[in-house]
Amino acid sequence: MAETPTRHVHFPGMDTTVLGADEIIINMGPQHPSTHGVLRVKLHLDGEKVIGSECIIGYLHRGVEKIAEHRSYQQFAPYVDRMDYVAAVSNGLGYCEAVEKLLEVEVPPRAKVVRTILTELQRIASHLLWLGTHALDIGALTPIFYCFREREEILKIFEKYCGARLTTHAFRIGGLQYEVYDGFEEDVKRFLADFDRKIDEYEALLTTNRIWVERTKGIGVLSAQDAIALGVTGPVLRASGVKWDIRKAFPYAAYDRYDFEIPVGSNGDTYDRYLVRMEEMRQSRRICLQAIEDIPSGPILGKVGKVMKPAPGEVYHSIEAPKGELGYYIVSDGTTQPYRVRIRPPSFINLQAFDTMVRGHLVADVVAIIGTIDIVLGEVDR
Amino acid sequence: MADEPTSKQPEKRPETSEGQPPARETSAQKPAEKPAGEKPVPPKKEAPPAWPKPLDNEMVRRFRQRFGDAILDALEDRKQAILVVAAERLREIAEYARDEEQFDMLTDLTAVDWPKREKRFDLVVNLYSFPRNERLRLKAAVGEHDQPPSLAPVWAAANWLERECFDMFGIRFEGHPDLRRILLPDEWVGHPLRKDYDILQQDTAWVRENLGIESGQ
Amino acid sequence: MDAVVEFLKPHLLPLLWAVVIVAVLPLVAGYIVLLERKVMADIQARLGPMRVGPHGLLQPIADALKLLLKEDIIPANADKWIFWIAPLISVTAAMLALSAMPFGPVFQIADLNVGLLFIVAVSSLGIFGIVLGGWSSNSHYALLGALRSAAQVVSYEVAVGMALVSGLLLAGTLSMRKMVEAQAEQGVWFAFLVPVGFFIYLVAGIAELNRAPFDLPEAESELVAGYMTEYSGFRWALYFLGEYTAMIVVSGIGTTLFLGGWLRPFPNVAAFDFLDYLPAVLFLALTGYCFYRAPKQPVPIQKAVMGLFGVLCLGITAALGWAVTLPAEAVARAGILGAFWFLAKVFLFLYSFMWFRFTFPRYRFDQLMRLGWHFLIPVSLVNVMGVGAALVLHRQAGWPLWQGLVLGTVVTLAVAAWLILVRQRRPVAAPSAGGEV
Amino acid sequence: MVEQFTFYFFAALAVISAVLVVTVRNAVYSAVFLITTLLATAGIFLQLRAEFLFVVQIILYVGGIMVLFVFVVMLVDLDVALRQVQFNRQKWVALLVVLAVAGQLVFALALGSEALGLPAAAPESLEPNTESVGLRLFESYMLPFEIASILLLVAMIGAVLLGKRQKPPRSEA
Amino acid sequence: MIPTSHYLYLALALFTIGVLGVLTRRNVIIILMSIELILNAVNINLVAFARHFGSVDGQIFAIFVVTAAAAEAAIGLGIIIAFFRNRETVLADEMDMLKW
Repeated sequence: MAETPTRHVHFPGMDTTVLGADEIIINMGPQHPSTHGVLRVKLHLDGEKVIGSECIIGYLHRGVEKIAEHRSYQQFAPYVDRMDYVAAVSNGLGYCEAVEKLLEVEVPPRAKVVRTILTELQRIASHLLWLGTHALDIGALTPIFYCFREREEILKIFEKYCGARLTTHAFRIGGLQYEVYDGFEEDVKRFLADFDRKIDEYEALLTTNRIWVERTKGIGVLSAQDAIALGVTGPVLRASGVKWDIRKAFPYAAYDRYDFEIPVGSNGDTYDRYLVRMEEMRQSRRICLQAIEDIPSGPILGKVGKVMKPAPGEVYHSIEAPKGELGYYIVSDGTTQPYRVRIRPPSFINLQAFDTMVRGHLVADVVAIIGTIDIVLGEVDR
Repeated sequence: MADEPTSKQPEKRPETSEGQPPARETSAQKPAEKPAGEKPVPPKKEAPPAWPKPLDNEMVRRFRQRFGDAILDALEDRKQAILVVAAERLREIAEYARDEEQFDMLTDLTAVDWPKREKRFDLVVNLYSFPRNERLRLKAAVGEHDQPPSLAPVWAAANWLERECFDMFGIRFEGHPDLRRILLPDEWVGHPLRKDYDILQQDTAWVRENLGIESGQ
Repeated sequence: MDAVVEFLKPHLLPLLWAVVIVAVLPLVAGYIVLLERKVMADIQARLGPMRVGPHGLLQPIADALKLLLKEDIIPANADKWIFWIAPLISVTAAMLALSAMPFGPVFQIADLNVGLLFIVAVSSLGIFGIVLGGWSSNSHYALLGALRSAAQVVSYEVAVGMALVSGLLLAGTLSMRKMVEAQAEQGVWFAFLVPVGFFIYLVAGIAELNRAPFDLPEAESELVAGYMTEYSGFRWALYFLGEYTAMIVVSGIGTTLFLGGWLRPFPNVAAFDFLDYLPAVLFLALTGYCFYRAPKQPVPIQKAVMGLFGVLCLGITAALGWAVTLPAEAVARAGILGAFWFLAKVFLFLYSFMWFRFTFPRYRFDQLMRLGWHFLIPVSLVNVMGVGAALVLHRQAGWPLWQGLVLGTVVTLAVAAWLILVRQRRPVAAPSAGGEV
Repeated sequence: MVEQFTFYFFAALAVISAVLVVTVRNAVYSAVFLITTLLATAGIFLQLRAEFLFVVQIILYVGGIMVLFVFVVMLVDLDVALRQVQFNRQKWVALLVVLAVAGQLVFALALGSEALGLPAAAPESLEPNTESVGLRLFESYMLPFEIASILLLVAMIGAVLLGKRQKPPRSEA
Repeated sequence: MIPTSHYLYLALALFTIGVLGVLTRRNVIIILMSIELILNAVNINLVAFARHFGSVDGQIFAIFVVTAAAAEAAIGLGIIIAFFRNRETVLADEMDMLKW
């Protein structure tokens, strides 16, 4: 009969009719301890089951792309550090390389190797932060402190190198800003020497832990097909079984010199993403170990003028940031200021897969899934 | 057959006002360093390798053969392939690129504003092919009131990217399932990444309204 | 008037104990919080509170002061009366449960002959505090937390009850005091006779306490703070007090029924009599440490506080030492040493609660329910049947008790293993990921 | 003296909160007052030296049944329900009838209590504690006990079935 | 000592209030609660008589009454939930259809 109470709820892209009495809408964030910043998620719940979601973003929007049009190429470089602020070095690398490509300058090998080392350390730091917070979201209170202990070592290396810990602005267009400090190699080697054991420590707490496995296996499954359609990149894509890493596909910096594996998952669930990132840390360590043994000597800055006026044209360059493909699309009009800088933020695009991943799961899985995508809102919102 | 489109190419280029020096617009805030002239920049730097080179390879030929006039131009810039296509047929071309040419991932979708042109926006679509390990950029000129077809049915990834594009440039995509602002609040006025959107004006307006004083900027 | 005096006379000592408990409990709870933070810090490779007092020893007092002075906020749309009364229900229920808890042969307010049932019954009232608090806050987070909590506590109560029954069958009484006496007679703690029952009690007890890894009602990453999301200041502190008191209650039940209550290890073996001196020696060492560290504290007031703690420890040492010198049948000796052992065992429980909390991730709600209903309850049922069968065999057929119990335990473990295997073979509940998109 | 005080205190508490149960507007308040009544009754059981029943009353009634009630009240809680009329149309008739019945019962009690010897104080000596209840329960009342357990089982299955949601939302209702 | 009749008067009062609740309230949940009140009154009687006659049987009956109350509450609340899901009401006089 007509009395069945129904309500129409609007989801992005679909209209669903649900029984009114069963549905509640819950608003997670923007002030919520596990939305990793100011993400706001509107969840449509049936009991505790998620039947739809909508991410509301933009709370951290600063108009980075607009700012770029009003700054010279060099001036804009520090701004990119503020996007993915837990992986500032990677942001800087992407931007510098994109501008170098636009300028068509060659970076000296020494600079390339140092860049590689720092970027890989940054990847480790970013993954450590991810691991700590992700585990915390799932209720393991301890790993975050272990992770921060190691991350601190990396940040100290950054601090010694360029004076900044978080928003480092470590590179300069054309090469490096600073020569490495005395003892850089030793510091990095010391860190890498027992980092392997430290990863074992984290894994001992989590990998075979029954509760961890139950909480992550089969949660937030993203098939390879969906992942590609949604443009997902980085560890999330690899955990779905697509063996694709820009460091191998379009080698940049000095990655073509080193041996490393691309870890791939098979189920595309939260557990696989966890395993992929853990393995990535080991591979990063491997890259660093190879690189630190053999830093070529020579200049650290290529031939770039004080005033950069790239020839008119456009370039797209992307790197494998810790979160995925970080791309810069820069249009030059021949002046010292970019005509347009478009940043392809991996977090933003990966976050779009959230809705696909979360449907049918429980509220408790929502935080696991937000955590597993590894977003940084500074980058999502720019 | 394959030659025909190639021969057309030079004629087409000027029409689309392809984008580099000639069409360089000046936004209000930076009058100082715009050369503004027709082609003053390339000669200044001693003969830069005039980058947008015409591109002609197997793939471009296949595209031309399939879509004929809709492929307005094929270029290469910094060794990156660019296809300039007609906006109306963008979705068809995208579908073809995905299904036949194996460009299975939409990497990025954005726009560039050229206010002086007849069709002020360049829609820029970056594609990537896993099997071929190749990138391809599709560009389509879109007028201010044009409604280019949405790519969301082709790649799910286009959903948010097009919303962002709408948010920042005000380009309305036809057939998009949920075209709303994404980064800015719904009640925002204007589209910030347009060249005529002045940040100072925005700022002073906000300060006047919310703080009741004149902004010092 | 005379009647009142007459009535009070036999109740004077219990009344005194009650006053002691009510007065001291908040302080004890505060220091358990400090202990928890220190244990957490130790597990997490850091120091924990170090600022207020030497090694943060005054932190609980500072926290209490801060919470007392905070504004008492009641949300505008909250149901004022219930919001106001809910934390009180929590605390009252937990404290009431302590009234039948034997902190030693002497230190017990009342030895009811339904003691254990009374404690379980009264502490089960505590969930009204949670449920009503969550409802009255008028917030989704709080309501969801409260509903989760209610469901969780009600379902784990069954497992707790069954685990307790397995111990009760051996003790043959509901009186807390007689349970300990039964263990003294048997010469062995019931934890060793019914290990499965003890284990289930431990797990289900943690679940009943809403503590990690079962702390879903207040899972901070999902439901902010669950039912106490809208609470702050003193009312929040009352919830906390209730929670920590409930921890003591659960530990106390476990200690009494499974770990021999106030009995020292090997109570009937004369060779272990030296253990009677252990408490005094332990506290002497603590005293020494305090006095040794006191001059090294940076600030005069910290020196004083550290010294004060030293004196406190010295006092306890003196009491324990004096107790040991008394003749074996003296009430004070049994009372003081018994209280030490009881509290030591309670702290063992508390430590293990903390240890679990900082080691395990959190269960998801359906997994928690599945664990309770599909694993703990069946296993505990089988366990109770095993213990019952062992007792029948013992009484009717003259089997030695331990043989029957070992057999029962083996059967129970086999059932548990079978349940685990069945659960593993079933696909992990992956609720149709994204199927409807 | 103490005995009297306990009884009258709990009796008054029970009656007052019982009145509130049926008069209060909000179902959650009703539940809270019902809990109070039940606890007061438990106190009276204790005063009657029925310790086991006292505990049963708290565990089962308060800790079990009432939790269920509160749970359902919260699930079903409708702001709409609060604003609706709480009493039905026959309330005055009902009140009259109930008062009449109550009057009759009081009358009967007052008349009959003498004959039954009810005013006499109950014997002090009854020592019914858990053991005697348990023994009696499992000896003389074994069959009713088993029947009761089956009743509970049936109730449990019934409740599960009722609480289960029918998958397809029925179009014709 | 308290005469047994006082317990009976108390039980009578609770019973009367319970009946009143059943007859006058519209909210089914409160009606169920009133029924619990009635059962409770019965229990008081049973226990009082148990004491009066110095036998445990009354208490045993009270236990059975509690059992029955538990069963009744489970089923009753189950019905209310099911009904509420379909009708979004808990008012007794709106439950006037013999099917749903």
